[in-house]
Amino acid sequence: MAPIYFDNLAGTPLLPAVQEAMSGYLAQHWGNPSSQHQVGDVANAALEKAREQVAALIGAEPREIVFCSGGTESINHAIKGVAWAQAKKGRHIITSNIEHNAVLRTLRALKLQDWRVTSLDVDQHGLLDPAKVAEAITDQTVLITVMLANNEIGTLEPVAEIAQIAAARKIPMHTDAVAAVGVMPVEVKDLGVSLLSLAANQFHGPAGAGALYVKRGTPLWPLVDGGVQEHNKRAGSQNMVGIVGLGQAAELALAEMDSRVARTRALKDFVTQGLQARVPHVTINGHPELCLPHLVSVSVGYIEGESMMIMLDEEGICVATRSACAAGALQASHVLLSIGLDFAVAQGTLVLSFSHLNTKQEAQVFLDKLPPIVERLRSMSPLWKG
Amino acid sequence: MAPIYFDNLAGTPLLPAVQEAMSGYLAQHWGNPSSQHQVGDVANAALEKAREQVAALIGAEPREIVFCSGGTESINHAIKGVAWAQAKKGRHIITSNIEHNAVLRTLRALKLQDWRVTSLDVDQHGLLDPAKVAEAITDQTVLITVMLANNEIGTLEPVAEIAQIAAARKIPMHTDAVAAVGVMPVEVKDLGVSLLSLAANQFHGPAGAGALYVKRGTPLWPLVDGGVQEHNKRAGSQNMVGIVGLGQAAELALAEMDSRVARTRALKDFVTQGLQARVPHVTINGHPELCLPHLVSVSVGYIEGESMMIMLDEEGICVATRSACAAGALQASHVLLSIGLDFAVAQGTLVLSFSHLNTKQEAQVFLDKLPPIVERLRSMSPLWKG
Amino acid sequence: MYSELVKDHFMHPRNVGEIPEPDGKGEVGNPVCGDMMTVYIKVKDDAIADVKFKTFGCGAAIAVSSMVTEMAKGKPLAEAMKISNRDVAQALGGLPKNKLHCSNLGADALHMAIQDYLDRKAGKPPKEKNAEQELAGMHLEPGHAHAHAKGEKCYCPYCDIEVPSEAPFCTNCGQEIPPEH
Amino acid sequence: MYSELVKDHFMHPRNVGEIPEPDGKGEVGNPVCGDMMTVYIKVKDDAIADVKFKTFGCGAAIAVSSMVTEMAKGKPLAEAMKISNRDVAQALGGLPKNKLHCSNLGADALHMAIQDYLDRKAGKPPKEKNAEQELAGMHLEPGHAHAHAKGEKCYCPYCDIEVPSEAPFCTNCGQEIPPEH
Ligand SMILES: Cc1ncc(COP(=O)(O)O)c(C=O)c1O
Ligand SMILES: Cc1ncc(COP(=O)(O)O)c(C=O)c1O
Ligand code: FES
Ligand code: FES
Repeated sequence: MAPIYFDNLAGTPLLPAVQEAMSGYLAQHWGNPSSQHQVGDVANAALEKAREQVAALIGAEPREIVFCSGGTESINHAIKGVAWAQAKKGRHIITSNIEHNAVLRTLRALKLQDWRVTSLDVDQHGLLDPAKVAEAITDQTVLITVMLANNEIGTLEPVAEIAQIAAARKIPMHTDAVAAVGVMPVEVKDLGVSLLSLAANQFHGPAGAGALYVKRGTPLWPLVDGGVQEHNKRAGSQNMVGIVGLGQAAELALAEMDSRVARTRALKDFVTQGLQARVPHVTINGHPELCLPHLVSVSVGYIEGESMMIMLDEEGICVATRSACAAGALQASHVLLSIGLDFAVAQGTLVLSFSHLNTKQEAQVFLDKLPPIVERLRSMSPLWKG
Repeated sequence: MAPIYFDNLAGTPLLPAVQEAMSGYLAQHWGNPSSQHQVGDVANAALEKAREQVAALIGAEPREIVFCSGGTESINHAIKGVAWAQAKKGRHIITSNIEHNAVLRTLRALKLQDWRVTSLDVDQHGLLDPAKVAEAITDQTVLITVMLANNEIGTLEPVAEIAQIAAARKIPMHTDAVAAVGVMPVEVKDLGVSLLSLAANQFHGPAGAGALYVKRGTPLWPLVDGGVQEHNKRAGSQNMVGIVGLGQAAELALAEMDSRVARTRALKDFVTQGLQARVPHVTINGHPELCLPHLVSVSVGYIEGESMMIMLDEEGICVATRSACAAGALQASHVLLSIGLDFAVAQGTLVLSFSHLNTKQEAQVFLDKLPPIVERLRSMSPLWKG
Repeated sequence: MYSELVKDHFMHPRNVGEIPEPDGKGEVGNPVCGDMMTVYIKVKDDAIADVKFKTFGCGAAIAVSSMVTEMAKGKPLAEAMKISNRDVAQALGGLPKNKLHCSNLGADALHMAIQDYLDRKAGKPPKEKNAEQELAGMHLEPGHAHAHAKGEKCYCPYCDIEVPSEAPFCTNCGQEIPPEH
Repeated sequence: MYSELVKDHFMHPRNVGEIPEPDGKGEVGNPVCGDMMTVYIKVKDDAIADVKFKTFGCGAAIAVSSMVTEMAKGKPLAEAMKISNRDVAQALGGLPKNKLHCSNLGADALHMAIQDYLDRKAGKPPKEKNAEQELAGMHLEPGHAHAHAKGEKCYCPYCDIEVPSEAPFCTNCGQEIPPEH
């Protein structure tokens, strides 16, 4: 039996149309889009088509789309690229303390190279107050980076408001929108940011393909230097198969956005209510309204997340304890600690992320299978005095 | 009619087995290898299999292979990563002046951040003298990077000798082996380097998939910071479809190495002799013996390369004037100027790169079609006084 | 990720529970991950007559708890005292590299329970602090929780060079060492 | 990469050749790419009676040469003098962005040939240097060959901000500007 897959933040099943686009491409084409002969021309046409598809998804100009190897590279490029380009202007960066590791560790690397970073607190729902950002700005500030949607608790940050503050001070603003683009409507013009990161694997495209939106005029050095690809912004022969898949996935996500959001939001509500009704001592994390439509973060008191996850896996249900890229990590999530959870409660957290391919029936199976697992683990737990 | 493709340095046709591996993978799997559930396990198994396949191709340990988005990223990672990791030790790097743009521009970026770079001259065959490297070393030297095979003239550099000099001074040595790995036998143990870059698109794998070999104990910061993937060396969800293709292509290249080399070398000899016999005023560039088996660089006097290339393309023959990633560039190649060619002669250069899929018949067509094109262009050239 | 044997001990753990009036009790918390384990023993003729555990922790932690109690059961105290982390990991047929530290929990808790029994017998006052309290303040400085078992080698995840196990930064490349490497 | 019209002019260039004893001759070299072009004219009644070219250069350079000579043929000198680079590129239905500078070659060489004719008529000494010589030393400083046509805007390829066309570094981000951007 195919497993029930509720870990769409770690990667989404490729839609048949995306599979076909990719398989069809790789069966026929191998050319380098930079080559000036006919074999290159075909590749170049496919590249520019994908650029238009991705641009359309976020309301950008095709020229503002820089393809890269995924969300993490896109984020590294934005943050390091803007920092390096403006090193002479200043060495101060502002962020929130619930960012993804791709942001956190990029900033850590810059700190080791004498950049200063102000990381701002969020409230118990994970919301950052724009006024705090305004206060933190100094003459030295050269970048503000705040995520659009948190990938562990789903909270949507007030990026548009922060971008206005940034623009007023002429500071480039980047947003890690990896968890949001393709999952909910995102328009760069509405957000007003200079840079935005997205990844195909969040909306039924392949892993290892992503893009950085770069508004014209944004000071940015390459992260990957070399050839003249991607308007001199990102060197290296492009991952054409991945980019073709990204483009196709973007087109479908745009076309089906409303129905997908409706579907995942219904699953989210159903599961949230089910959990609260059936499992005692649970907390639903994140903002109740300003949140991703497809994510449920639930902390189950007195037990630990990984053991729940593995027992669910034995039942054929795939969920996550935190983002996959930190799955090897053992410490409690910095996001959950930041919103004020106890260490032990944080460790007992599951993250479910749905896609429009999931069904209510699958959600029902999950709601049936979880309670006995929780009971079993609680009976083993030294913290449980039930 | 399918075009005759002699531009395998820009990208190689995917072999049927590589296509099948990739299409087969993407039709069934989408999991994130970092996920700890069953869907992730399948991806992880595929990832580690590919790691073994790539390690085998260059005689490395699987743990020493770091997957990334291609040759350019691999090179950027090696150079910037080693430089950053040792910034406190020194800020001097040694290289040759015929490196690929991925090396040149990475070093240019470091120069803008106060690294010093010594770029060494090569002789008329493109060979770097190891003694010059030894002389250039200072207390501040933290990296030596010299390519294994030049991608414009095919010359093989004495990397093993240079690596010995580097090792004696405890300086990490990197080699850009992108043009060599999968095309001719390469063994990291024989070379003795600390870091080596390779890319799948050079040996019938997909573009956008590559690897960095990192010997244990090499000081190296990530280029792309974030999650704990690739042993903390390269963050971001892996391009699984590309990596599966890279692994399959590596396995085939290793298995068929001898016959492939024999085949491309025969084509190279045939074309070289044919050119010299049929076209007056041509120069074959690069070292006569120490060279890639599959590359011919020919400078055709008095005319310009792009116009030749386009006229050949009209006849269904794809060749390059220089590496694809610089195809938009207009200036004469720095490699050809470095080996002492005149500006105008350098501009009249074609690079042919064969694969074992090419035939002698195709080579014959090329040798028949080129002479009238050369004549036509010479008749238009103000330099031609014939 | 886990071997079949580990999974079996995790899915069907042996000796789960409490012993109401134990002869010895050991409570440990793992500073790397915040996991916790309590071991209870009954002693008869200087041997472990009965042993039970309760664990809040990952799959490996539960499997380790199950295995270490199985290994200790019936053993003379002196022998049980010699069961090492490595023995437990080996008996489980190995653990993933990033889960090796989980085996610390098991042996440590067992040894502490035996020591508790010996202390009580010798009339020493019982230990005050328990694992839960010990761990309470821990997350305040996650950057410093870089802990390894004694004798375990520690390599910088960035440059792969051996570093002192308590170093927050790699002595070679200067990179901050993440606690969970 | 090139449009059909460009390709047609490239594959079947009009007016290729030399005029043995021309009334005017213009030779230009393009400092960006090292391409060269010579234009020969015959003048009759202050109009271009015949025009021929020879070009060492890329596909665009050859197409531009063909087009500019076609445009000039038969035109009064004053009008031919007004043919601009932009006119040539437009007549070709556009050129790829990185090939826009190629259109400089055509108009410049034509204007130079007309000027040469006017100078000779006025009895001025002919120009000494030819394009080949002009270009000879050029590759010695490739870093400084960052040239744009007059009035053409130049954007930093890294940060996309307008920079003075002779800047070797971007005034905004400090990145070195590659000559071929
Ligand atoms: C010698 C050399 N280095 C680096 C590269 C860049 O590789 P990629 O385009 O895969 O990033 C190439 C590409 O052909 C190459 O030949
Ligand atoms: C918010 C956020 N940022 C960044 C990433 C990293 O993206 P990738 O793994 O594609 O590099 C993720 C991945 O899930 C994410 O959710
Ligand atoms: S005991 Fe902490 S992760 Fe296993
Ligand atoms: S004229 Fe120089 S590239 Fe066209």
